[in-house]
Amino acid sequence: MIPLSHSLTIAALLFVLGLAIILLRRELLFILMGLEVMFNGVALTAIAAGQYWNNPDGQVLTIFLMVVTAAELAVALILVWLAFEHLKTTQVDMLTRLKDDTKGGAP
Amino acid sequence: MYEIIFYLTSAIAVLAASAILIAPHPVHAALYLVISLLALALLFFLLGAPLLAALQVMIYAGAIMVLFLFLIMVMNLRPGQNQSAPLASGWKGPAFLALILLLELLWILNRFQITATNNITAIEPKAVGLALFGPYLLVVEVAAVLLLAALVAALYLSRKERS
Amino acid sequence: MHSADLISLAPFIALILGGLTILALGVWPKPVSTQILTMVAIAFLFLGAVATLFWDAPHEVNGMLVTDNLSRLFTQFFMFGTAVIIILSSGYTPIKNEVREEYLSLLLFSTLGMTLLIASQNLMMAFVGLEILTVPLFALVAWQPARNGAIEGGVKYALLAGFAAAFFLYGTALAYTSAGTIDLTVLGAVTTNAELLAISVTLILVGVGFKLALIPFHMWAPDIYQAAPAPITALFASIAKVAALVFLIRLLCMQLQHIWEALLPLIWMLAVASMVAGNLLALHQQNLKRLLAYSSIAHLGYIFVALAAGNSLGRDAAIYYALTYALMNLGTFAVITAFTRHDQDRQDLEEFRGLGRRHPVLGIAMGVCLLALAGVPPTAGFIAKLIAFGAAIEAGHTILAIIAVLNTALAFYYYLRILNVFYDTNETNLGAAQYSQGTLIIVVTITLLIIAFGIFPEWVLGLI
Amino acid sequence: MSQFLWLIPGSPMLGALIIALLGGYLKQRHFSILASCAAAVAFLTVLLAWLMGAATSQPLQQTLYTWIGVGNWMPTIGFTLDRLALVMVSVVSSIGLLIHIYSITFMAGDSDQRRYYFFLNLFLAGMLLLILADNLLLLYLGWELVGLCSFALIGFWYRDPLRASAGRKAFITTRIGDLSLALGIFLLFNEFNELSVSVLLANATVQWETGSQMPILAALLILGGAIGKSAQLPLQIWLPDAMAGPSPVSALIHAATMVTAGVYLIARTYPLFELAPQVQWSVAAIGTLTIIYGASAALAQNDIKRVLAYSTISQVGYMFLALGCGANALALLHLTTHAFFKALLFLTAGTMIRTNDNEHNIHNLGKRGNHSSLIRWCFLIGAASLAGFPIITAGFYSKEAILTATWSAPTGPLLWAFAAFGSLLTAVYIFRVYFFVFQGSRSGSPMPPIPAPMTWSLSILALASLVVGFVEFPEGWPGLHLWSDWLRDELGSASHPTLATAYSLQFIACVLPLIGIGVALVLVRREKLGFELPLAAFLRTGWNFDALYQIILIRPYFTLARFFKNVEALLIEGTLQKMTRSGMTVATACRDGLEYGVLNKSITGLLAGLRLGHMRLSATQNGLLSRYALMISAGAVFLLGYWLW
Repeated sequence: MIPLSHSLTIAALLFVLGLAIILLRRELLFILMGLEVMFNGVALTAIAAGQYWNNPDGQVLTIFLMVVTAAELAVALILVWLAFEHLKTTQVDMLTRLKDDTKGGAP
Repeated sequence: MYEIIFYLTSAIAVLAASAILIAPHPVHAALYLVISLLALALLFFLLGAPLLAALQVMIYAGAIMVLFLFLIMVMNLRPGQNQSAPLASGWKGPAFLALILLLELLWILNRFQITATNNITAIEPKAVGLALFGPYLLVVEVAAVLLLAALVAALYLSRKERS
Repeated sequence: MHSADLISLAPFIALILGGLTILALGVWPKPVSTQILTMVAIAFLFLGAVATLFWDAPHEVNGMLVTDNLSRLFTQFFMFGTAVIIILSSGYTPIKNEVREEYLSLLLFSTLGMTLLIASQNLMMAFVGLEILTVPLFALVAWQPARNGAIEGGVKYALLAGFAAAFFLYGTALAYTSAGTIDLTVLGAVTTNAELLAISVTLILVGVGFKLALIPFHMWAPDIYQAAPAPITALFASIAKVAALVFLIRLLCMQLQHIWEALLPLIWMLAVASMVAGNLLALHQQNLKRLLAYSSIAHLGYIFVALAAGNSLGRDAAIYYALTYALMNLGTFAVITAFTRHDQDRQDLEEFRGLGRRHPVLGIAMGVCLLALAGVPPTAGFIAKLIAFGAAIEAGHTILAIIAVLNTALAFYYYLRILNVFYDTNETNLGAAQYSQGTLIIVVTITLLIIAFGIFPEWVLGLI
Repeated sequence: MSQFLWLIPGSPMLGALIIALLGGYLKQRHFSILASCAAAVAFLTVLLAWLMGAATSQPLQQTLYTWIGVGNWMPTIGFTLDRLALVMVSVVSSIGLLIHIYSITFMAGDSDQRRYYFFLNLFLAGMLLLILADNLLLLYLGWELVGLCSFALIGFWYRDPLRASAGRKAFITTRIGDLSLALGIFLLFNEFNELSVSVLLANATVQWETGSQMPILAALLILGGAIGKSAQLPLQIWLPDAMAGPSPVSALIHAATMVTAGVYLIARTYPLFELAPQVQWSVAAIGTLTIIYGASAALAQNDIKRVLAYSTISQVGYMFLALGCGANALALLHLTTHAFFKALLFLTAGTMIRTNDNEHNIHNLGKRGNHSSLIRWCFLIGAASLAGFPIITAGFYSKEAILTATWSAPTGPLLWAFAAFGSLLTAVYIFRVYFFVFQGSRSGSPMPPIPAPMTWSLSILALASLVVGFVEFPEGWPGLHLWSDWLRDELGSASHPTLATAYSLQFIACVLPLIGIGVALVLVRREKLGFELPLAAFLRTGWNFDALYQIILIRPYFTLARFFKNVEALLIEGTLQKMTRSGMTVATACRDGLEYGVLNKSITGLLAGLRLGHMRLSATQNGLLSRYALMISAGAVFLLGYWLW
């Protein structure tokens, strides 16, 4: 049988992989995919724990996770598309209009 | 046999996810993501969550991936605008940070006496349904509002400028 | 479902019904005027606030939501805050024509998210509440996408909020792993695997810390403050943040007290980092909206000073500070909303030069709000800081209190800098303010409330 | 009833607020009526409390509002009306009302009545607040309000620099006491985490041992506050000068009410003093010394108001003596009778001064000899009561009781001897004034009629000065013994000497005033012939206390200041003389080095450091989404790292 810690380790791997995708890839679509991978890591944690405790709460948690992800992703994707439409880019590097003016003003 | 399938599937899920990290083209990345998600669905099934396995296939691999692909398609209609960047130049720092996080998590997860195993018993869809519409009824209702809100937001953002 | 449950749920139902009604009116065959939509929205908010008055003894609905004094106080306050945001928006020229059914219903849904979040007894409910609060904001930040920076702000916020939500959820899943439940009352009683629970709460703290814009989860804040339309910035800076904060207070100070004690050193560090870095970042900032974002970060640091005390005094202080903080920011952003030009917010401090002289009421209101932010008596900001730092001293965190006081002194510099610009004799040539009567009434009301709460702090403290 | 308690301090407060805020819409003469109405409401509420049986019931309580309720810090705005407070509010509100009414005509010609009535009402509110407060914070608020109003009213005619400086003197001197009281309150709060007076005292009696250090310190600090406000030795110097204010103010604040605040404070916290017997004894000692001091100083005064001022100091000394002997109820009785007869004396004096072109000197007042019989009789009643004329006056009953109670206190006979001597002196100095002013006076020119409000207030006060004492007949006499029994539960009771001793003491107390009147007659005759009292100059200046303070405090202070100034001048001049051009350059260089090198550098360095910090941090804010996510992850790594560490 599978020890819980093994499932959790795989889940943690997925979570960190998703995080790495977000940190390393500079394109919005990749970042969204990274988010999905992170969420899947969480889902695996919840389901493995649900099996361990033998109650359905873990699965319920995962279902809500899917719902929330879907809702969030829908809006986020549209925003990405809007960025593409209006700003003609999906590169993170190009989305840096909002930032501190480091020239520094009068003291 | 069970263990072999489990670890093999896990390996596929993780490898597919790592492939996203270095995939040059969004379409490839999306396909890797599908593989990872499907592998995960199998893991869910193996961990005794048949309902979730089915939902994973339907919602993630089905609906969400279609959204991704659709968007990629829309964007690819305009050539020249959408070269995907290779790994960003300063990748070592973030990668190192992610590695530390991973180590921390692994350390934490293996520090606790929760390694005991029971036999895998499937938690039937019925039990999940009863929980969903019993104690979690309010959350279900509220989640509906969330979907509505997302719908309204998406509708507003996606329409042409009001004249 | 019992009638008591229905009474408890009434304010939430009012918000949902309000959102639905507005959506229905929006697609009505005959066009409904914007004014009527606004009035309907405010009416439902009022209904919801009135409905909270029927809550008596603390009541738990289905193990998911608890309606007690804290929920009541902040539910009412969120209703008030949202009404303020709606009134500000309807007098705000840059998006005036865009304040229609989508905008209003999204605001109401977002408010629903806040009320659910602070009343939640279950981590799942809290998470869904948090998301209902957040998802409408993605769209509200990017309202009228053609505006400068709107889309960029929206994208940044959506992606980072998702990122933070992943941490929150991972924490939830680990909490579930530790005890097999995510019901907070049960979790509070569980003692096995307490350290794993503490770690999972740490991850939740990352998720909530993002909402609170604590250092180092703060970097989105100035960009979003700058990108969003001023009334939405007001929402971000006040009630949205306070909702997350009150959830954290309920989680740590009421439900998982043993975890709170374990987390005190972390809270201590977050407090110091937020105060110092927030104030330093604000110090020479020229963009007023960004400056206020940094000052908010510092203020959250002060609130965490109170939380670092780890006693009931600290809890009360944090609650009082949260409310005061929201009021002060609502007031400040109401003034900024009033000073808008026809197409864009004024952003640079230079664009506000001398406006306090031309518009005495707005100028005085800005003065009161800024002095309250700086913590000058007799405003509520002073009492808030007094109790917060007092709590830290009582808990023996003298060094923390000293750091906090030094930071307050540092903060004086930039608040007075703003006031100085507002009352400069040279006036900007960028034209006068454009605001509605409603905005003016809001500004005056909030200013009076800030002073009243400073003189009669018990009005708030007695409600906790 | 208890829900109306707030009206007692509230209505004068409201009156003051209306006068201050809406005064612009009112005419001069309306202020007096408005203020009097406010005082009347307070008085009627007190009356109502009596009628509703507040005298026999449990203490009434009302909590209006909790100011900041966090943790143990629960400062409430709450009132308690127990018997002690009931007596005090009755005295204060009734005399306050009478003096408001008296002021209507007294101040009629003044052009600045708005300020006058504002402060008068505010004073009344502060005094009632101080009495009714159920916690020390509120008590202190009342205490300071009273002090502020006293300052403002002493210097009411502030264009006269002497009067203005009298106000300042009073303010500064009483501040010393206030500081001590504040320290006492801090100490008590620090020890018990509690502000409520009753709870605090209960805790103190349980937790503190009699005679241990803490209660002594606390009682001493409170005593300091009481001494300042009540003008006892050695902080008495402000009261004679306080007579610069209008006469009704002197009557209300500096005779009847405010100066008794110290007595009230000690009576209120007497369990603390019982825990510190040494301090309690020093209360008695201070009281005794002050009796002699005040009475002897009064003996030589020629200004009628100054006589009364020193008399007040001396009479409050009796109250302190009673407190020091544990006879709190008797102190309160004397407080009450004193309030009436002293107010009466001040008001008659004020009327005389008014009708005689601001003449204060008793010799000149006597020479003019132009006093209506009402004034004469009123002054006589007041004087008799003050002297303790046996049987018929209120002053006799209260003072006699104190004298008798003193006997059985520690070192009682000694204290008694001083107090009895003081009592003799009292009769002498007050009848000296009476004989000077009224003996041989005959109505020459027609008197200006005394207006009705003045007549009424004087008559009521005169009546009260006679009959109030009948509530407590001396020990062993037939008649009522209401007072001590009624207050015993709250204030405890003093031990009494045996009946035989008591009778002889009472006899002496009866005889002393009569002797005093006789001595006064002789004295006046001698003085009219030009024989000065021995030591008159010394006594007239109040034992030269002002000069003493001048020498031991003020002059050294100035000398020190001058010394430093000289040192500075010498040094600089000396250095200048000796300094050669090169030396000067060196010095300048050094100074520059210090000023610019250290101070300037450190300030600019700090600013630059802050600026650099700002720049560095600001540079991180580069708008790059990945960077933002990275920071969040770094935070998570850091927070998780804490758990592994």
